Amino acid sequence: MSFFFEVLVAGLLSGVMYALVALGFVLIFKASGVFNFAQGAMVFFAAATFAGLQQEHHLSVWLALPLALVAMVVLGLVIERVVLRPLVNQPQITLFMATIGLAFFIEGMSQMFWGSTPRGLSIGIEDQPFQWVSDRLNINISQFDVFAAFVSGILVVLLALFFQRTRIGRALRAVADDHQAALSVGIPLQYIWAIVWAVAGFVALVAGMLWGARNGVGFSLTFTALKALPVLILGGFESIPGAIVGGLIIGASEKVAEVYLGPHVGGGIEGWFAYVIALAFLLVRPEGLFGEKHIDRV
Amino acid sequence: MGERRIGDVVLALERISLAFGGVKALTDISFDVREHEVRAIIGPNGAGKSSMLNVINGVYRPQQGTITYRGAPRHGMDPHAAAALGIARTFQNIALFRGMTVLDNVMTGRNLKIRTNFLEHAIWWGRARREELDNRRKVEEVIDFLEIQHIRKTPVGRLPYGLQKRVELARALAAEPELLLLDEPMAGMNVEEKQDMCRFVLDVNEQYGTTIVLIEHDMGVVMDISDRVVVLDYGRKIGDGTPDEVRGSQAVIDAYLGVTH
Amino acid sequence: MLRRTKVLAGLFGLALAAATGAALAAGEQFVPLLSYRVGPYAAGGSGFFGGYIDYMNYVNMKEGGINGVKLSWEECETEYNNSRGVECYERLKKHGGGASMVQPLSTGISYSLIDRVATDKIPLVTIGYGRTDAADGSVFPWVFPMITTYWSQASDIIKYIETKAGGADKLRGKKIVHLYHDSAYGKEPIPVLEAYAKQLGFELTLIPVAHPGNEQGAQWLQIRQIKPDWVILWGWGVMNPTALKAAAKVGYPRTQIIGDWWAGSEEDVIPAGDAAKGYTAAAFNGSGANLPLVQAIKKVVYGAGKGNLEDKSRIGSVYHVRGIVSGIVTVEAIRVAQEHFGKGKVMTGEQVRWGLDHLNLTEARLKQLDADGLMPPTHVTCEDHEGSGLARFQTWDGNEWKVVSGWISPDKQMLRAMIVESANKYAKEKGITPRDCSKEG
Amino acid sequence: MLYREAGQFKATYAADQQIFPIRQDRIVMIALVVFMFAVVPAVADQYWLSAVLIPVLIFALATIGLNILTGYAGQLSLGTAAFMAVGAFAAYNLDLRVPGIPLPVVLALAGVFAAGVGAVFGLPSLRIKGFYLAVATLAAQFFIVWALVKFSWFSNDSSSGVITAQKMHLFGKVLDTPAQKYLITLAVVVLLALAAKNLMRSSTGRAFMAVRDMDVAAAVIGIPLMRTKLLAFAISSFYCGVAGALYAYAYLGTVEPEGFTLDLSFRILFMVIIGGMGSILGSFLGAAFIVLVPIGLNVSTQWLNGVLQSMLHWSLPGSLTSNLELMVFGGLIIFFLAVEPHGLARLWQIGKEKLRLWPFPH
Repeated sequence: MSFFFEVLVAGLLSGVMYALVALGFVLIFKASGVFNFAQGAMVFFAAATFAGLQQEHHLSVWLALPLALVAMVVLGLVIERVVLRPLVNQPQITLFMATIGLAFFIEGMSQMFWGSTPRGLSIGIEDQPFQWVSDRLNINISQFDVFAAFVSGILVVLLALFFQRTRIGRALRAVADDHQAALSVGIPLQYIWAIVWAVAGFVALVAGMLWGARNGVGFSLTFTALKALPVLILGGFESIPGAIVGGLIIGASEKVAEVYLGPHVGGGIEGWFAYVIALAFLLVRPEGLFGEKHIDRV
Repeated sequence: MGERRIGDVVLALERISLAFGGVKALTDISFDVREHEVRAIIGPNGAGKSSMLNVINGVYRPQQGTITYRGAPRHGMDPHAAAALGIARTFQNIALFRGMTVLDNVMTGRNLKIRTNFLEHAIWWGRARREELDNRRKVEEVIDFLEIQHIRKTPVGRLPYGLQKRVELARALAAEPELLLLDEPMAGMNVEEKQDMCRFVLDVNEQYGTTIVLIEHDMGVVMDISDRVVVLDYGRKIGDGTPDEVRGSQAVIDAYLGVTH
Repeated sequence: MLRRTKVLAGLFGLALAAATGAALAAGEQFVPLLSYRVGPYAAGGSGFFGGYIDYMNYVNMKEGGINGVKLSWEECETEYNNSRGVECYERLKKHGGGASMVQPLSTGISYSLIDRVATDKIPLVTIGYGRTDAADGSVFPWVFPMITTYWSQASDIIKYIETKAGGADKLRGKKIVHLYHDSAYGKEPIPVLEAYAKQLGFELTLIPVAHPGNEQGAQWLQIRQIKPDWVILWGWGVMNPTALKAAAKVGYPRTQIIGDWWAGSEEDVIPAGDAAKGYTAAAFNGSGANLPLVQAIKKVVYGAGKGNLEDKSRIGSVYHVRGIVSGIVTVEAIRVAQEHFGKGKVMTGEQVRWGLDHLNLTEARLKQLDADGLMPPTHVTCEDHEGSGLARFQTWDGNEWKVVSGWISPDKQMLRAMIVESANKYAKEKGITPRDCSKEG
Repeated sequence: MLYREAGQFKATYAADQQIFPIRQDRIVMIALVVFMFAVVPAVADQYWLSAVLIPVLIFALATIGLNILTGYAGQLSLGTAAFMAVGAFAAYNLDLRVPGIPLPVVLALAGVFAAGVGAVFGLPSLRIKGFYLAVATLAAQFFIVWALVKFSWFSNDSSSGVITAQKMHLFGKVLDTPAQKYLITLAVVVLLALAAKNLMRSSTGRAFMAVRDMDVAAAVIGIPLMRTKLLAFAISSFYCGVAGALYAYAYLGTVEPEGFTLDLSFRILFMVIIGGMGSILGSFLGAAFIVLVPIGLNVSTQWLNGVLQSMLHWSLPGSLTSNLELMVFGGLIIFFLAVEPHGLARLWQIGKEKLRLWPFPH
């Protein structure tokens, strides 16, 4: 029983890591209806910049972090200006494909600036179990995972406050609801989009640092996007709480399935199992966990 | 003008109720439609007129009530079955296929008449080709009838509103329906366009004997062309009868003048 | 509908002609490089092809080529993608008077080239990867899975574990987990490991990790449950550091994890930080900037500003040396061919194949090349295109790889039987009549 | 003045319903097909045949497949590569396990298998739309590749899981030269492209487009949504399956399940978008663009390096050029989508309109 519990907890905690990446997708989709496949590449670029500044240019954390943040914000602004604005009013699929092109661009840029060799990244928290928990309960809970969960929690609260309390946040919600209406009451759409892309850059940096500290900083960080996609279907493309809850569900069920179901079918099912859960869920609720139901009016 | 004889009841709705979540759209509505007649549904905005049409051809499924079409009672329909039974319709907000030309849009109306399968279509020879050309001939008749020959190859998205409405009617007619549901066919048109549309509706009714159920706001039009009128208000039926009867009904006058209940 | 294609094709054709024209002078020995320097595997690709180019430069600069014949090469970016790899191969195979041999450093691409190289008469060399049963040179005359194959490696790993356990008989009743990348690559050693499990009586558990392997919580929890004595880590890319990190997370000792040689480079351990300390991996090549040949290359090539690695700290890294090994094999095969067909001449692909078929890199020869300890002695014959099978083991101490064993030889008898069986099955499927090696000169 | 349809009156509906109603188009098309069949194999060298034309044709076929689903029927899918894998592995097993089965039957059945699998994975489309559906098709992408790796029966218990395509036989003749492989590929692709064109101008195609443009209205005029969507998935997967089989047999020779990655699915989606959604012609243009542009970039950087080398005795480092190529490719895609979101097929249309007016500006 305690093993099951351990699997469950590990699953929930890795789910948090998925949710972190999913958050970036949600932000952009909510504000501009763009399914930004380049989010994974942004996570890679963010982490590579942070680690590169530290290791290549020997900057301290307190200098590297703000610089990386500035880089991400600038990147976000540039994307909005150069990629999104010329494509405004195009069908969603065109925008989606543009973001894949963008992903290629960022990947190439990242490896050009920071090289292709993966780096280690330490943020001062060891990825090791809490000793006293494992001694007493024989359950391993990683300090790092708990820290990551804590950071994600803070991030969600911050984003929620940002959306609920600030003027920009309210404008953003209005934009999310209806672009035309928002425009007509004088909300500057492009200004809002620029802010959202900058915030998404910030979220990518947080995700990149945590994932980078966990697995190393390298091209593989772009694959985190694939972990985030089932979370998105489950939670709904437009819901921040959905991303978190979806992440927890996907993380936990994926781990439980791999441990208990995997051995019976040959294992390695994690790659697709999350998608199948999400799919099964969608068949019951096509708009996702927290997504809004759209009624076709004729 | 040909002679049209109003026949027996083809469609009967009994005690239909429909709700979305907690919101009641239709409450306990019954009425019938006779063969070859022009039946109008009128009422203020939000009265539930479009919902009524959606119930008839199965886009919405009522929580209560039965629909009897040609003697066969059923609880709700599904849109495809309704189409197969010869019910065609147009929509309040034009529901054309915007990526296609006028011709292709109207050709989709013939879909139910297709007997060849996709493999034959891929080869485009023999039966499939003959059938396609036969359908094209039928469609051209409808196009001639509605006087839209000149825009045949134009993508519908580029057409003005009035013409789009006409194309939608053409698509419905291409199916050679027995019952035609028209949801505000003249909304947003100028007087001239309205006159044209009235003429088309009456011609359809007379030439093909098609039974027509029509939602319309313009009372003048309704009184001129319909045989009988149902009046809805807040999802309830408040009147039913010939145009003259309805015009005289106090309930109807109140509803239109906004008297509180 | 293809008119535009033709216009484009014409334009590219022009560009291609220009590129060819600007290429190489005659009388050089051409080596096409199907390299990859972008994408997930860029780290390995840039190190490997860097080493390959560095060695060829070294031979050109130090000796003026092979008996006076300079080496020339051209790179083509494959992105580790089969389709791109085939295009690169087809584009480069006739450049510079014809390709000497091709080494794509990608199992997928090498598979796609097996038929093509046979038609084009260009040898395909795959060191430490590629099709294992191609070691049977009678069925695969043009393919050289040289030095060591996946099956040899599996055997070597078990042999190493035997020595650590204190003898083959000590493995009875022990538990070994094969944690592998869930792909053709990771599945390849399973038959060998299963044969050993039966023979030696240990309990083998197979645990696959879905690509890319950046999440292994479930697998390591299973391992924690099983409490194996050893874990064989058959990983690729990000899967390796993630495994080491995850092992640390569940408290599994890294000293009991044995990686294969694609899990044994700096790129596999550095991202894992301290979690990688004590981890041991197989290797078919040495590493370290202090190796004599690496020193020589550093002086001659990098001293002249012609080094290929942009990041100088990677000189002498595992991938870089692996590239140097590929360079040695290329150069020595051409040298052997020249001795047979005429010194100072440019060799054709067919002649280079003869050279490969008769390549014998003895201990002494390696010493002459300053390459002792850099790769195991290798003797290729017509039947045996592997030529060695040796591997040794190295432990990561947090800064560099420390060699912890001598060259270990696989169970050649067992493997040979499996190779011949598999190759014969292939020959039957494809309708190939194996060549008679006793008649080859 | 050459490109005018003035004076070409259509007296019958049959004439009006032709694939190419304008005479000049017909002539050019027929000439092009004859050229591709008769002249190209004679003049093109092995590189052009086996490294450029064959893959362009095969990718064009897969693109037609995805275009039928996405461009015509409006269902977004990211599982194209997996359906190609089904085709490739089905062909291999048919050839292996059914002795003496003729090549055309192998190809057709490979397509049919893929169609079956595609229809199963198309089931969610009955309830799910848009990006939710796209992400759901990733389940197909990952599951199929996993299953092909996991169950070694599919690869005839090969220890590596890689399959080697058998030799192609047609009427007792072995097809193994690049020209022969090119011709068989061309024949299959031309035939299937024609069939796709026919399908899309018939009621099947109109039903697809109706479902794409407005599914409620389509249902109301009697188009069965479920049947139509599943048919779209099946036909689309059929094309992808045949393309996959050709990919293994006429192009690569050996394939591994991991060769059919998400990346390949994306690339084919690029071909659809760049070529033009809902256009068969665009499928060819898109495939050519996505295959040729990286080659062109690679060739031009090599050329640039050659020039730099001979003039300055210095060249760009390998990683720089590789990364630059990738960046330029990504940038080109964005640029292209911004400039002509309707794809190459639309550019072609515009070109024709211009040509029709030529030499007058309006």
